[in-house]
Amino acid sequence: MSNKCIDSGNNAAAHAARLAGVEVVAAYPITPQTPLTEKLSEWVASGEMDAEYVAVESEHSALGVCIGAASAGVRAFTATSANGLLYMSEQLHWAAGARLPLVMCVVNRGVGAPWSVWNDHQDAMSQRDTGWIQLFVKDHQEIVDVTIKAFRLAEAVHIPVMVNYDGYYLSHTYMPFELPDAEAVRAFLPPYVYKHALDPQRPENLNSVTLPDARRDAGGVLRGGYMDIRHNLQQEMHQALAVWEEIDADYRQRFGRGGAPVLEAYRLEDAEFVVVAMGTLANQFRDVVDRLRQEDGIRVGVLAVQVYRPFPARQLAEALQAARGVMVFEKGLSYGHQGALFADVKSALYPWPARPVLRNFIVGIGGREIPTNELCRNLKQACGQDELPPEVADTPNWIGLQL
Amino acid sequence: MEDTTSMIQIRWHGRGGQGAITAAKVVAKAAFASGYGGVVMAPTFGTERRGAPVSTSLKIARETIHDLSPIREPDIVVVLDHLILNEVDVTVGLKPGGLLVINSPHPPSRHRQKDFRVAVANVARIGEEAGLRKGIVNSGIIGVLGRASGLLAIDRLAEYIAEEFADRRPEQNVRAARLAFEATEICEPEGGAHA
Amino acid sequence: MSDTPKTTVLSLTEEEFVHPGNRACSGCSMGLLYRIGAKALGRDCIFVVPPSCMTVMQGLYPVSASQFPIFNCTFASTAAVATGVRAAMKRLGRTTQVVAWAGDGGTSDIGIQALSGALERGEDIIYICYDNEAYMNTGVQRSGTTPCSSLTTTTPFTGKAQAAKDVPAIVAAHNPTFVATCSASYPLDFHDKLLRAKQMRGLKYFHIQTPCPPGWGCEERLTIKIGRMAVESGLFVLYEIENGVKRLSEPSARLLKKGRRPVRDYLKLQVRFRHMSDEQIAALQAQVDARWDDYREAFADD
Amino acid sequence: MPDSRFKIMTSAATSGPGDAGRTGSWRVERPVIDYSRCTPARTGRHACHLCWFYCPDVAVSKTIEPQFDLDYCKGCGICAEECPVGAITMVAEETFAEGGADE
Repeated sequence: MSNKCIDSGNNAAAHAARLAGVEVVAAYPITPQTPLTEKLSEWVASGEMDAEYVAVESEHSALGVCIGAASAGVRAFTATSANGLLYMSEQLHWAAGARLPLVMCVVNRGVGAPWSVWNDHQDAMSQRDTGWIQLFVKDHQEIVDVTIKAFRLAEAVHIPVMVNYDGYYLSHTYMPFELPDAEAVRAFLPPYVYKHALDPQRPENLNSVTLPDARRDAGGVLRGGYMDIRHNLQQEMHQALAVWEEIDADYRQRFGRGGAPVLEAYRLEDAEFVVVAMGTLANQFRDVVDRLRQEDGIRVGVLAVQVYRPFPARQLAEALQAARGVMVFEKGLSYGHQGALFADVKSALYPWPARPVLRNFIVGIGGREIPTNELCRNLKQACGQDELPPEVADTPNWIGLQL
Repeated sequence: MEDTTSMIQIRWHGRGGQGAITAAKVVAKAAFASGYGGVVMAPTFGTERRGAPVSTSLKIARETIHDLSPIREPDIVVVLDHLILNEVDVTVGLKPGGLLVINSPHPPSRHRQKDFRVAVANVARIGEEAGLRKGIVNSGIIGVLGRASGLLAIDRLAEYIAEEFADRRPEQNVRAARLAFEATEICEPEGGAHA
Repeated sequence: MSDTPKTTVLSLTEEEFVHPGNRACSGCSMGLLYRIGAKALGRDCIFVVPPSCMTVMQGLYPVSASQFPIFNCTFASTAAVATGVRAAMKRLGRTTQVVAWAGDGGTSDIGIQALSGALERGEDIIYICYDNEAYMNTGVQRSGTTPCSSLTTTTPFTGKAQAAKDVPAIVAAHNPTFVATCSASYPLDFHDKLLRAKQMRGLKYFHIQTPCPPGWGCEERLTIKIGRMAVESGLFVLYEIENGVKRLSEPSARLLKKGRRPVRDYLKLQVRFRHMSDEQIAALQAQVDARWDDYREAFADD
Repeated sequence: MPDSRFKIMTSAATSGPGDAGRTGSWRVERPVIDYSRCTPARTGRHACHLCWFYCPDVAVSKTIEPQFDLDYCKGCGICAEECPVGAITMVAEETFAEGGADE
């Protein structure tokens, strides 16, 4: 039995965590994440969810509790936003280095200072090198499906997974979505296992000081040093993409949804120009693309990046080989350089023969409204500018500045 | 029922704590149950404070809605408290011929608009008559919206009011909506009714 | 006070949980503390350890010098990670004891927020702070518990100007199940307090003075003696607080009746206090005397 | 459930002695025990065993004639200091022909 409902994105995420059989939840309030973990605490208190809810004193501790629980062999979950994510930063690296199969929802929000509670992607962008798998979703149905699949991915590859969704645009917005049946989710998601679970019967000393060089263990077997361990993380991050596709295929077979887990193309078949974007912005561009095709006859499509780390460079380059122009629209940047996604797209295309014209647009920083009309106007203009000087083409355009 | 291909955009104005979000949610659920596949209800993005004017947007369409940006050109504006009219320009962006729904103790003529249809009922008084605590207006205003827009059947709306208020006087809330539905008075634009 | 029979050196188990050949400094009293504490804790426990001398002592990958499962965590998150491990044990239906083992910097400075949170929630863990009175693992920098006048690499020449934080009092203000101060020089007192703590629910906090030969500038062979002098002089007081009632532990309680050793005896064996003037030492002695005057009133019935 | 295609390398250390090698090589002075003065050895009964008790390095046995594990004894001298009858003396390593423990 499945269940259709209309609810907020935060509640959709809460349902996903509950359906995934999370047993330990630890969280600290931060807008716009708060209603998600409030809902979980409510279910734990009412007995609808059989789990431990730990109301911690900081985000650093929230992930700390999850790290402890996951290391001891129990499925754990937390969620945060913006400065909360940054306060966890050290723990993010730790969880990835310890190869803990954690899942966390990040409800994306601009980072202070100045304070902003509104949406952009700077929080997640700034944590892209922590060794977490970073997924971006576009609507409530994806929040549910991707979060459930994320647990299976994290546990299969022993790499923590961050499910990103746009603050307010999704977190506080009510939309229809379908909840999968609890039994079916249980069949899809095997019981939690951490390979090195803390156990007095089989004592191991986890994350101890590791030397630059390989060294023999108590039994005489040569074990890798720090660099070897980190190299393995890098390799297996890349291998995780194929596993993610397998998991998505299995989910699709069971629940009938999915099919584009890494990159999602919209009207790309004959597209001369392609917009690359993440999160709800990619969905908004469907309307833009429809309009430009209908009103101006411009053959344009959208490529939504669903997996930001590991970066699907090869798949992206293949998808963009036929394009004449690629416009990357994003809600975050590497200050002093350009859009982080743009730089990634550019580097993904470099080794390939066909190199489309590339443009970068920065939108919606700190919740600045992104009118569809403005997107249409800028995209249309960009589609007619093949011959810009390189330094101009390579400079990000900020859309919607008011001063 | 109105044009089924385009999107209907409803902006709700109330005060923090007054229940505009809940009312919009009820209408969203009723619309979804009535076959609208695209329903997006988004409260004002930001830091809400009790008593301060807030707005909520509700988009309804036959197909999935991809544009989640706030409503700029609503078809319908719903005002839960007529005093907000003094503080906020609630009709900003309202399409010509659009509908303005107001909870007001005054006769509709007091709220007559040049370009918009105005639907009025004294929802606050009706709510008390229906057995609700003073100041509960969000169930009643749904009745006014239902009557004036013809968007959704009152029975369907009543069903979702009963569900939403299951643990908060469901019968009285449904009664308030039905009474307000009946009491709704409509004032056509000064410039005459648009198509 | 306690029904548990007192453990003696003869009755203490011979089973060891720490391997020889570990990286503790020669004469490290923390090594001794860990070794004897482990005997009280027994095999069914999990350690959570932030960066500290303990990290190094417990072994460098891939060798562990300990026979316990250990989670090495980030510096600030000891009590939070222990909370998570404990929550997991509860979910798994196991009674495994969760033991946080942190240094004074990891407890009194960077870790105090997480500790305070765990205390407020009443987490069912044992938290052990071994206090060697400075950041010894990074080379003797001042910490919140470094005593006044003590030389460290960040309080050179004249020593620390401020008094040490009273961490057990901060902990006690949270009203946890059990607070105990111990000394590495009285391992059986620690051992038996641990045995009792194991029977209690809630957070059990241990604050243990742990003499450190390189950090304190004392002879390795004197480590145990110096810790004993700290107690015998009344400078470091051994006590316990159970259900809000504070009692002096036996090594300190006996000082109520018999004379205390001058603090000078303790200070003069350590390079870190060598610069102290007679006036400073006299002032410290006066402070200790005043404290014990209070104790004589407070614990008159003990 | 971990995917068998993944190695999942972490720093997960297993238990064993001598993480720091044969730490006996750290020693400058070696404990030497005079069994004619040692209480358990002299009386043939378990008695003080403070040398075993206070050793931070698990390098003294709890036996009637206490034995030192010179492979690992770091030579701190706590045992000599704590012996209630002064049966243990710390003797400079260079006086031993064979030298200390080898590394």
